[in-house]
Amino acid sequence: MYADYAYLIVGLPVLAFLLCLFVGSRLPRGGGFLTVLATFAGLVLSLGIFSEMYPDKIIHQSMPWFANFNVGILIDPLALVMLLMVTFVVTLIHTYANGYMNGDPGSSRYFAEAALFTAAMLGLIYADNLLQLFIFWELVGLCSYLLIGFWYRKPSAAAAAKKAFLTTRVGDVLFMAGIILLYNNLASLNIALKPGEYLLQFPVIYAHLTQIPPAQLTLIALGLLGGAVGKSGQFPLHVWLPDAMEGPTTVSAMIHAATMVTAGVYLVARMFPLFYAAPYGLTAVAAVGAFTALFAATMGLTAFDIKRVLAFSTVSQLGFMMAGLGTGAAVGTMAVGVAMFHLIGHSFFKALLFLCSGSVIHAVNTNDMREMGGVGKYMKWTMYTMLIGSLSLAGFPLFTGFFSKDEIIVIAYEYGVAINFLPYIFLVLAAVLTAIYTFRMWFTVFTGKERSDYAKHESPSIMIIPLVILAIFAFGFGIAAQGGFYSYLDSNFGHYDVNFNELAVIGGHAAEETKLAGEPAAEPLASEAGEGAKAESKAEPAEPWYIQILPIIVALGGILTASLFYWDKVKKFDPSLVTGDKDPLRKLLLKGYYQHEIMTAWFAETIVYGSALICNVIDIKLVDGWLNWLSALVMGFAQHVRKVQSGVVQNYITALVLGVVVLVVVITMAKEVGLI
Amino acid sequence: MDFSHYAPLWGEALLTVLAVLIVLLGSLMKNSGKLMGYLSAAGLIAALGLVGSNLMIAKPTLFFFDTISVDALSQFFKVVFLVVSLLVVIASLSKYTGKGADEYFALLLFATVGMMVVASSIDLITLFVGFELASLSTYALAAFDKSRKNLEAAMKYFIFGSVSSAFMLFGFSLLYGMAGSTKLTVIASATIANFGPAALIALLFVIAGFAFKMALVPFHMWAPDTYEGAPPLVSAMLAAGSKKMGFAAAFRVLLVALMALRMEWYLAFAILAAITMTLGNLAACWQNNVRRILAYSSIAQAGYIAIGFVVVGKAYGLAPTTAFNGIPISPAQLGLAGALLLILGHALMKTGAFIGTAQVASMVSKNDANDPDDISNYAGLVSRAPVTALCMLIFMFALAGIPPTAGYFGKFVLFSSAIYSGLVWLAVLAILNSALSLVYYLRIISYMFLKEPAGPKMAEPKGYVVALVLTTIAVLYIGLFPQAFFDWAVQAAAVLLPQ
Amino acid sequence: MIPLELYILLASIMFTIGLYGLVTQKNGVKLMMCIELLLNSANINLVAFSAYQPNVNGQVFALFSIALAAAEAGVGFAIMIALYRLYGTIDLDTIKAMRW
Amino acid sequence: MISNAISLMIAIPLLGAAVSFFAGSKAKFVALIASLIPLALSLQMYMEFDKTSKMMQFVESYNWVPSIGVKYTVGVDGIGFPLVLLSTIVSILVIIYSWGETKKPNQYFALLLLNEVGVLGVFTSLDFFLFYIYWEIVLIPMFFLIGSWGGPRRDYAAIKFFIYTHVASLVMLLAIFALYFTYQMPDGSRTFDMLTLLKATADKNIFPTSLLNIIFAGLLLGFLVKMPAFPFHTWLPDAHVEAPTAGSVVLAALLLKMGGYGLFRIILPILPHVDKAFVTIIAIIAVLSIIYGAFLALAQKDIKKLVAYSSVSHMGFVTLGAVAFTTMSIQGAMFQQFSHGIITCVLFMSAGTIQHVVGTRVIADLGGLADRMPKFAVIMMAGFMASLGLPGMSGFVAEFMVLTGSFATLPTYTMIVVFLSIVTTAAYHLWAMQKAMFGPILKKYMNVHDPHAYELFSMSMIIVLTLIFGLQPGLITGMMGTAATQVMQPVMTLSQMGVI
Repeated sequence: MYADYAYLIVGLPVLAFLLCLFVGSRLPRGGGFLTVLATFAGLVLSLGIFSEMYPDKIIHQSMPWFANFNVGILIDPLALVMLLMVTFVVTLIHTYANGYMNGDPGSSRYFAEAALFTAAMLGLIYADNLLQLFIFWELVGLCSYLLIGFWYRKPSAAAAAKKAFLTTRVGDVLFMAGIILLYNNLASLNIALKPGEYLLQFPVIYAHLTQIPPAQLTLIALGLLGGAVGKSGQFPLHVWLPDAMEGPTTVSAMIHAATMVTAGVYLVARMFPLFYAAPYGLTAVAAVGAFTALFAATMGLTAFDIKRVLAFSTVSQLGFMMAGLGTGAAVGTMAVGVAMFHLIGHSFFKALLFLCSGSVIHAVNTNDMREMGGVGKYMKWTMYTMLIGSLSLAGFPLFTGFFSKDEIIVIAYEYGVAINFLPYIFLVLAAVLTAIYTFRMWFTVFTGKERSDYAKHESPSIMIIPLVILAIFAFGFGIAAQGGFYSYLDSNFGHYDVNFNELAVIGGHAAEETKLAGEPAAEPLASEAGEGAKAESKAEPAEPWYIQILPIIVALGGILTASLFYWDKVKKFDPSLVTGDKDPLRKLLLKGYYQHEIMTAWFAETIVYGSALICNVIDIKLVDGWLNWLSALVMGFAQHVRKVQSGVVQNYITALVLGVVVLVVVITMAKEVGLI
Repeated sequence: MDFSHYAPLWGEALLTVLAVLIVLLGSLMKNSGKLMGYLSAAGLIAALGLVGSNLMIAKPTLFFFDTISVDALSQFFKVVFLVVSLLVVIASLSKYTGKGADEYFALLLFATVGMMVVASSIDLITLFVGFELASLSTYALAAFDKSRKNLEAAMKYFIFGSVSSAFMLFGFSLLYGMAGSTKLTVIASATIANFGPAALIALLFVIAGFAFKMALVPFHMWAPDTYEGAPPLVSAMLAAGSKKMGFAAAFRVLLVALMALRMEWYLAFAILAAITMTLGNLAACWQNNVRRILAYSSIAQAGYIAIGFVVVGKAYGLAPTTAFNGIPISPAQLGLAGALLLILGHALMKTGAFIGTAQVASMVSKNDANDPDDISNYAGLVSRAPVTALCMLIFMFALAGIPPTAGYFGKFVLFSSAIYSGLVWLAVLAILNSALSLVYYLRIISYMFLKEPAGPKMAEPKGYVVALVLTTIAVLYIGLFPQAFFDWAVQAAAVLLPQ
Repeated sequence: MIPLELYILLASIMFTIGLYGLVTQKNGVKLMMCIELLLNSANINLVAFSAYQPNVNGQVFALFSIALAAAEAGVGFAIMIALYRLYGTIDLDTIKAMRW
Repeated sequence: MISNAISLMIAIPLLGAAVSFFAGSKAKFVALIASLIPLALSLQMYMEFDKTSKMMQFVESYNWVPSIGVKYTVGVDGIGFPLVLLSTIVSILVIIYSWGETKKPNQYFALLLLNEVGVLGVFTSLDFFLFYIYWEIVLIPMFFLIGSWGGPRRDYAAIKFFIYTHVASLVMLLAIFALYFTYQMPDGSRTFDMLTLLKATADKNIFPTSLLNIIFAGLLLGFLVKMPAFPFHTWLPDAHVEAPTAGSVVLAALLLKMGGYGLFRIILPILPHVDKAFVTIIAIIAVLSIIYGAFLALAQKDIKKLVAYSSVSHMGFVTLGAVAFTTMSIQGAMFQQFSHGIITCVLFMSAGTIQHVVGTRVIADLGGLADRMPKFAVIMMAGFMASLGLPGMSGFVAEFMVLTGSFATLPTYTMIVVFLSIVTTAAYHLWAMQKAMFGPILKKYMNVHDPHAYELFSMSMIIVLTLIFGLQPGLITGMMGTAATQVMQPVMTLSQMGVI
């Protein structure tokens, strides 16, 4: 019965949005509680639906929209785990925000936009067709734009908002191109659609992948990947994410860590069969992901703004997820489970970290870590919850991050065995750096002596409670959920008419065919629960022991290194050994590889705006110019013509006579040449 | 003795008698200007009634030893002339009231009679007499207010006019010499084409004579100066009336008597039309005197109308490929009909426009503007004299050929006939020209409506207003309900171009 | 009797002289005279032709045109006198206030 | 079922124009009523409109000038009716928006009504003669709106607008003549009946391709100039920059649509029978308009000029969709007409409001207005988002349909558009928003405030419309779809429809 109210999961936040927008300013705390309630209701509904559906049911409702498109709700395991995660995390963050945004004049606007965001995000998740997904995808982008620019009086905030919108827009263009391509390919198949079926619905897409020419599939896959890259801040479209930290910290936690940025990963997971079928589709995903993971991590090492550190780490972690999906080329659908697991886990501890940093910033009133330090003495709760988050992120054994991230490294190794070791190497290095920058941050903030005088008090409990809850999940989720999660996710594509063996052939995974053959994960209708688990257990022995323990070493080593640099108690080295702007390399890191200079200053402002100016000149001088030129010519000629009228009557007579003579001559000649 | 069979000509008779009467009365009773005005207005209305009573006359009826023919064509032109001079008279009621008004109205009536005679004469002698009657009276009218400008205008008009009528007469004499008769039909049947150069000379001399009245470049030189200098209402008469007389005569002589020389005058008019419309529009662009602008615009319009000759010359004898409402109409007929429609339309628009200028002049000259017709006096006219401004607006758009007006419909039919007979180049040229003409029409309009008023609100004299409103209504009516007029024009055309 | 060509020649010569005068002369009265030349050359034509024609239309036409020429002269001189009153001259090429 | 609904709808504003001209300061009430009735009529028509029939509906046909085969024939189908709806809606909103007009209000509102008459006439005429008359009449009110309520260079702009578009219409007229004199009814007579002539163009014996090409080019020019499409667009920015706000709104929202309407009603039925090179040419023109227009907008300093060029860019989608000639693309192009019609209103109204509240339109001089004009900021933001094609608003649906549909037949061009235009479009919108609205409020604007209620009202009304048609495009795409399929089949004459 919950399923019948699935639409409310989006409907209630929309309601909250409208209420906050129009009457919010008259409500206490800008009507924040409405947003919380709406989201919490969503959580309850999702749980109810989960209880109904688990283990092997899906919900699919659909109604026609316009032309040959529809709107619909599709809740399968993949969507459901996202729903649960988003509603849960966002509820907590909204609660936190009630404290954090308290007293801000625009708080009603904040909660309105936040509610709208929630609605859009949830709609994105359980859209049943690509167009609808795209629409919510864009709405999410809009909300991100609005919330980044929430403090619009700050020019930097306005600029960051614009940058975010435009950069993601670049990705969206590719996404849209992919959709157009996909639609036209499907349309050209003249599929006989059953009632209630529409071309862009995921089941329909899955079912007809085999009939689309592989080359087209690759193009489509690249298009969609482009969208994902833009939204999930993957290289080279990651530039907007660090700047996005201009928004309130809750926004960073909600949109730019836990939920929105994961939409890209979700999209790839959602379209996994397509990527799987497309030659080089998953390879591209793996490449982008692995590279971004390392690339972003290096930048995380040097940033001084605590939120930027977290932003870079988010980018890096999203890279992990992408890479995880990419390895699907080797391990089949199992990759989806692994990547999604890291996605969920990451959303817990990254949200936690952000909220903690927010709580710190709330007290210290600056983002700059160089002005913090020793905060731990005054903010115990914050310190320990953040410690849990950091350990989890660093992948400390038994913490969530350990299970999720390291599982990705493991399957990356399998990918290496099967295809190519580069992603594996990149990810391992990234993992080391992750541990380092995480604890660099933690030590710098909480240990040592105060480097500036700030309000020395703990944040209000309405902010602390969410931290604690999140901390629990950041620690326990891994242990609790791993096995069941994998099996549940593995069953996902079993609900649809999709044949991974054929897809593997199309996608050129024939090489791994032998390897995959034994894996139920790659078999059609691998729907029974536990199949995935079997796949797991089968996959495990594939790695030698050192691969198994390497992640642990990596995590511990990273933390140790960080402490040697930044923990005053055991300090051995001066941070300026690695940071600062003395030599090009360190400068390069500090400046984040000059990406801002290249993307904004050079490309946007010079190339694009310059060509616009050139167009303008052309338009004025040429396209419009010839008109003015012509009129000037005619008018000038007219000026001469009227001078013929001399005003002397004798001349008039002359003209008369000449007229007659000329006519006589002309006509006679015309007759001569036989013109008439 | 029974004159009843002269019934179709009572209109002319009435006006002649009335004119003489007015002169007599005028000499007897002093400052009876108003009375004269009303008398002549009444006379014109009556004449209009008489002419209208046998408008759709079936077959031509001939009078006076076959020198005068009353047929659809002649009636068409007579109606045009009568309407024009009626409007002028109405307008004049509020200008010519005092001493000398009797002469003014008498001359006006004589001119009208002259034109009517020309319209229906099918003999060179009567044609020449009518022509001169009209010319002489208008010479006098042009100088009527005896201001410096008047006299200069009259002088130029007179010299140029008499020279060109001399040309015409010489041409007539040659025609007579070649054909041995002055009857158009006889000349047509005579084989004058054999005389070669002489025939060509005769033709061009005749054309020169008519082209002077039609004001086709290069026989137009007098027109701008005269239209600018003469009393405004007289300019109206000249531009709208006597110009059309030129066309009436030209249609008769060329299409009946000189059809044998078709190719020659086809070429001649092709050249004249092209040059005329272009030069007229170009020269109008830079003028600051509104009446001069209108003068050049009416030269350009003459160029458009002359397309009618070209079409006829080109397409004469082509079988009709089109049945309009069941009646087959040949390209030539359509061209002539188009020319007639534009003549009708232009007569009205130009009368209106010149009456408008007359009114403005009369209003501003009270606060002695040095040149009452200068365009600066038209600034913000809409708030100074709303009715005048609105009517002028309609006339300007009509002259520019913006629908739904008489001007538009005339051009519509005429240009379409050009396409119909394959004269695409001419149609395109005409189209471009009417686009160019917008430059100065819009200039006047933007002065009247968009500029700040040049002075306080002004009282608008009754007579002018009545005339203007009547004209406006007519212009719009023809534009909105052209059906009857089209049929009428076609019937008139069929007189000269029977199937 | 005298051949027709000579009449036509005479007429043409008169006509040309008239035109020449019109184009070259300044004085209004002279211009009037030239116009008379033009008209009369035409009259000569008419009369001469009618002598060689069965009918007398030409002579009738000539009479009409003479009468009209007289009237024309009347109007013309009236204008000239008025001009002289206002301008103090009848050199027509000096009267060009209206042009362009 | 109202009889003669269309004639009534056209007659009432005409009457209203006459009345309000003499109504002095009361003119605005007259105008409101005189534009309310047509709106009511068109909504009534919407109710009665049969969205699935290929027939012309609400047809009225009377003899007018039988001698030359001119009839007074009006009627609407899926092509014309949405635009009729648009015209009535926009007209009344514009009148409400300019409620505070104090300079010669009687003329002002009379002209607005006259304009409504013109566009309604164009969208409903089914006789070339009638069509052309309305086509020309529309120029007049716009000329005066620009010329007497416009900015500093209004004379230049007004005259340029008038002559430029008039020349194009004259060329179109020549083409109409050619159609008229080439096709002959069975009884040997001629007709100006639009559908009959269009149907005849399919017959190679009557219209040899060589001739039809010329005719087609003439008609095409007439419409492309009106659209306006590159390279005939240069009259538009001048006209817009100088025009008063209401003038700009009407110009962009209604007058440009006449060009698009011409494409669907007249060009597309002929397109299959002319030289295939035309498809390429038009496609190139469309793509250039879209991209070039977007880049130009990016370069503008004046926010109104920016919006003007954005219209060029958006109307390019109409051309593209039309020439792509697939059901979906045509449907999308029609919807783009409608959607751009409403969206552009709010853009120009925003520009106008900024102009009269702040006193300048130069983007560089603005800043932080959101601080003082929160309501207005929200509306303007919504408008700009709609214009840059944000999903959930009508603009996106239209552009998505155009692009998806066009890809089937013109893949390369479509992809060029997708890659070059979308981001650029977003860029100039956001840039303008950011510079004008966000950032710290400038000292000199400390005392500006939200505009009058009536301005906000009409703007928010439009936003609501964009949302409605963005979330439920089916309201109107249905009839468009029918029309689109109809456009791709041979034309049906009225007699075949059995309506006369």
